[in-house]
Amino acid sequence: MRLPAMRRSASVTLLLMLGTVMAACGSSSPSKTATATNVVCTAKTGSTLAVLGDDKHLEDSDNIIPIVRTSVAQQPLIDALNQVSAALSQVALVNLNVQVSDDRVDPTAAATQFVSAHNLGQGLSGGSGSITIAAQGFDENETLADIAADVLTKVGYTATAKVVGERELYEPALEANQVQAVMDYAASMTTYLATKVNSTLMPSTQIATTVTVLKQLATPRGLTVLNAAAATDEDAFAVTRATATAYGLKTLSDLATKCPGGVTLGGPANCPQRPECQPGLLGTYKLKTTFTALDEDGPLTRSALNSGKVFLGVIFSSDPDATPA
Amino acid sequence: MLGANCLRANSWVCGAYLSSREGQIIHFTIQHLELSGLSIGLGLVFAIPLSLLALSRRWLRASVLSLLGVIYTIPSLALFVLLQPWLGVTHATPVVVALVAYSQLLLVRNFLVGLDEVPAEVIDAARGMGYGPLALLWRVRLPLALPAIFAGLRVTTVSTIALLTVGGVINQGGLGSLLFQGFQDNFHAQVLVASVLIVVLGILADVVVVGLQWLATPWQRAGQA
Amino acid sequence: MARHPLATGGPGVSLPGQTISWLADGNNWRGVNGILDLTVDHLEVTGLSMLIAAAVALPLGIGIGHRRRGGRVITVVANAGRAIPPLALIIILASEPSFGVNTRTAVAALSVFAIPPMLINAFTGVRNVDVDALDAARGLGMNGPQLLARVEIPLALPLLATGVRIALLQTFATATIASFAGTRTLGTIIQINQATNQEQAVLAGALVIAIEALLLDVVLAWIQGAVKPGPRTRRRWGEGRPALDSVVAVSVSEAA
Amino acid sequence: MTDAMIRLEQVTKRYHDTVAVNELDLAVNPGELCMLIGPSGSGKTTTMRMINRLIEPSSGRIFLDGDDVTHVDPVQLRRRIGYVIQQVGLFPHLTIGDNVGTVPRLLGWDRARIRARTKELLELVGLDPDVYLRRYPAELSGGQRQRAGVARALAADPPVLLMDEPFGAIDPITRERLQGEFLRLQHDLHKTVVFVTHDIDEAVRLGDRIAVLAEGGRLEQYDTPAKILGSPATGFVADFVGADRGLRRLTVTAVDRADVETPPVVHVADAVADARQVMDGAGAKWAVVVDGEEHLRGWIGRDRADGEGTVGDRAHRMEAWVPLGATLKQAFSEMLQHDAGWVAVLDGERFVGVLTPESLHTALRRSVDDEAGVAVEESPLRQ
Repeated sequence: MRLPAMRRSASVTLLLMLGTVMAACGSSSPSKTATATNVVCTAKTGSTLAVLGDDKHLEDSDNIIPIVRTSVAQQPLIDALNQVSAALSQVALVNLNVQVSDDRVDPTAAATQFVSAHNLGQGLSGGSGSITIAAQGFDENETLADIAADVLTKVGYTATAKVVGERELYEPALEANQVQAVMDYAASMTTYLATKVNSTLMPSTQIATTVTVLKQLATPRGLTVLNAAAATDEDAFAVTRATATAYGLKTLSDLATKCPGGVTLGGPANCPQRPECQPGLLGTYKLKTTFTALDEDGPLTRSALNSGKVFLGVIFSSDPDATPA
Repeated sequence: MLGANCLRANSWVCGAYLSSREGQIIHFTIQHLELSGLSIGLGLVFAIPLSLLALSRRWLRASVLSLLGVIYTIPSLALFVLLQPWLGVTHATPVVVALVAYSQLLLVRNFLVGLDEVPAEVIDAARGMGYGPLALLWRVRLPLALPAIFAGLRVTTVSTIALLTVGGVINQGGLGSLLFQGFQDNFHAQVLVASVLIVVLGILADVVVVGLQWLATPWQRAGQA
Repeated sequence: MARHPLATGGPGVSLPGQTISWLADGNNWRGVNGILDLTVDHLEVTGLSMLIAAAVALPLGIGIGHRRRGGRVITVVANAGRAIPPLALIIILASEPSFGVNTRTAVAALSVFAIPPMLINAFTGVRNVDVDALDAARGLGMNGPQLLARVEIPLALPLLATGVRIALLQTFATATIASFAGTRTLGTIIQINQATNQEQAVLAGALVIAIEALLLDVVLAWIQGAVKPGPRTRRRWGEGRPALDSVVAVSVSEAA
Repeated sequence: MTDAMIRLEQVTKRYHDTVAVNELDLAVNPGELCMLIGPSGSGKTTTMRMINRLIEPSSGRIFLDGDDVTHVDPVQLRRRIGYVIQQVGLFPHLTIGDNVGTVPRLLGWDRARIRARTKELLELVGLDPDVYLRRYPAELSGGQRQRAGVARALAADPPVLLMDEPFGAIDPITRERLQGEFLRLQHDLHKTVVFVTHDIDEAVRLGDRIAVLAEGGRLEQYDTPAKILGSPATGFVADFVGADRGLRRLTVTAVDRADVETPPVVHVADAVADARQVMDGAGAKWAVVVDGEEHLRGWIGRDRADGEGTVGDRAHRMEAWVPLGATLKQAFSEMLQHDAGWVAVLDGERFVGVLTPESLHTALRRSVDDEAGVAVEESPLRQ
């Protein structure tokens, strides 16, 4: 039963929306396939991840290292944070991550348990004044900041941990005295400070060298670098287990040889600017990558990897889910 | 007991989450109430002079409403971000200022609609009996405009509480921050609890405003009785 | 203009200056994360969600309005529509593995929130049709469907158009937020650059979003004017803008 | 006439090119109910609203109780003048009690005095305070709301009352009752009232004097209802008062002793034969039957007066009667209602005389001729 009038007048409303969509689809959105000069690797979907070995040591020593403003670097603070570094073995760090990320333990609870387990802050006192410890927006760093806060509180400071965000946010805050300390990552901070002052200094695979270089860069900026911990948390590059078996990938070098045409890479937005991220893959491994900005080993990266939207994903080496390929 | 099984399984409904993160939940809920309460309060404080200004001139009324309409069109995230450089990143001022700006269209327009709907004969009778202009506004026109004003307040209250959530993506959104953090940590229970709390706050606030209206307008009650 | 405490921008050049230069920079418009490309994605997501929502909301609203009953349901939908924050549903769906982080999930969430404004205004539009006009039409011998097509819908068209307009603007805004849950929209400019504190890019993105929303509003206002039956009245700026949130119109009547 | 309660001197109201009221002179004496009547656009409402300065006069002067109020503070002025309008305008958000107490509260009376005055007024207008004091306007009927409106206007006991078609929106039956009650109220309170209406019957019934205004506020005639109806000063008034103004005359002319005829009167205890003799002597077909104290007991027709017996047991009951002072209109309606050839006129219980159609007609003409001083031949009734 035709409704002439209805079709005529109501069609204007539907046309309105159709028009919006037609205009949108009509234009050609650039296809997102990789360049096809030679063998093209396509990601296989899967829910478990496999970390490709850093055989050419692209990732330098990203050991956890407390960095504080020199203005607050009194002895009680230094001793307390150095105690924390001393207690942070790789196993201890991974265990912390398992508790917080998998068992969903509250970071503050996990921190207090860690501090008492290693009776940190024992025999130390004399701290005074308030200290804000900056934390990056992911579980591990929040937990480390909580641990530092606990210990400093034991030593007498009024210490609080505060989530600030990426290094581009908390490093200037550190210099501007909006925050006073951070549990940082040696190699990454070294590279960040080097690029910030256009210095040619570079972190190395040996933590000792990296620390000396870091001190050289940090001291002039009013920052004091304390002892590095044994635990490290570098960027790690992972593919789905299915992709790893499909292409027989064990290390990043395998990937470079198996997929000369290059692969899609997903990770934190600052990866293209960080030498140990996208540039490093090209420089050290000659691996071409087309980058999609996602997040810091978060839901966006994980789902992109699992759904095959990206071939290679940047995750944390200390991430409990990341088992070697 | 650390890490009960439903937490490890990351299931959506998980009582253990409530007990393990009680402090955090309470903290963000209070922050949500504070920020939205402040925004609504300030919204009212700004709406009254703005409405009186709009009342004073015919053309003013049209331009005030269309200006507020333009602000209302700007997507919330864009306005939050646009205000940050001027109002600071590390605290919630930009979000509150934006929410206050959004609330003005509904509050001012309902204020004016309310005043328009006051019956002409009531005003004529009042003036005829010796009400001066101020007394007329305060004791006759405002009370009779209350129903429409409350209607606007109800909508503003509920939508402000919901809109604050968007602040979560820039870490200034009360329960919105808990929600977004939950997403980033892929923590299902936290995401669900934060969402449900926001909706519950919205509904409770709506009930409170309806209660206030019930108290403030006895004649409406009587009319319906 | 107070310097941004955490800004890492170059010395001397003020933030607005940087923002303008970012906008003036051609290759921020082209390329995968360029403004043009993201605008297309943004409109695609918005348009699709609107289509789905309209297919549900308009017939339902008109139907209920025609039968004059079901006002209670509409009020509940209106209140729910306001109380539930769209970001919550987007994140819940994105976190649920069965949906996952993709455009399909975002469109599902966005269309859910596009329904209330259209449903409410369609219902109100049809229900508020002048009863005398209806009696007259019945008197002339029109049956149900003819009544609907020849009288109720044409007369309800202005409010219907308002509903579509509000829903479209609301969906456009919500789509911006969806970028933080992995959907490529204009919000992606903010999401990416905020993480790396590229403040001028974030501001530029916000500016583009705001301006596009306002442009969309102007276009919609014009279309809505065209749809309105009856004499063309010259409308001053803003005068023709009906209550942007005419859900209030329903709530005013609800409350009163 | 300096002792007028309200006096308008050359009062004019101009709206840029149109003249609503044109140099109007009007004086209302204390306690007088002055009706303002005229077609729409005659400026009657504008005139009234200039008295309490809701509309500012363009020129001319207004005196209230002798003071020139043309330029005093209008807000204070209005608190000395009661104000009632057609849609009442009760404050929906206040109880009836608070509504009535509005002006006293504005004048700063203390609470107890306001409460007492409010109760008194509600009773005065026939609204039981115990029931209506705490009610809201929405819970009252149209008539009740209008009573509350009048009570509110009288609250501060103002000397002057302005009423703008107060009963215009009320159904005829209730209006009739409200008009009656208002007349009774006015009888007790003797307020000076300016009452605007477009209903000539209402003007005639209520007004002590009627001001007929024509287009542009020109005062056509300002006189008693009887005069207005009996001898309209101009064609305009005649047309306005309406063709059946003669009929309306009836409503304003009271039955007077001089109008009645004296029919044969027999006593209830008389014998029928005597009654027969009296009627035949007077050549009348009927006679009125009274008792000892001259109280009317009925009437007896000549055809029923044959045979023996007392007049009492032959008399018919007398339905059609009116009290002295009633209007000719009531006499006529009694006559028509009982289809009686004549109507008895009683003074309290005592029988005075009867009115026949003939005597009613002469009574009507008499009232016109006396007032207008016009010779019988040219009296308008002839046309």
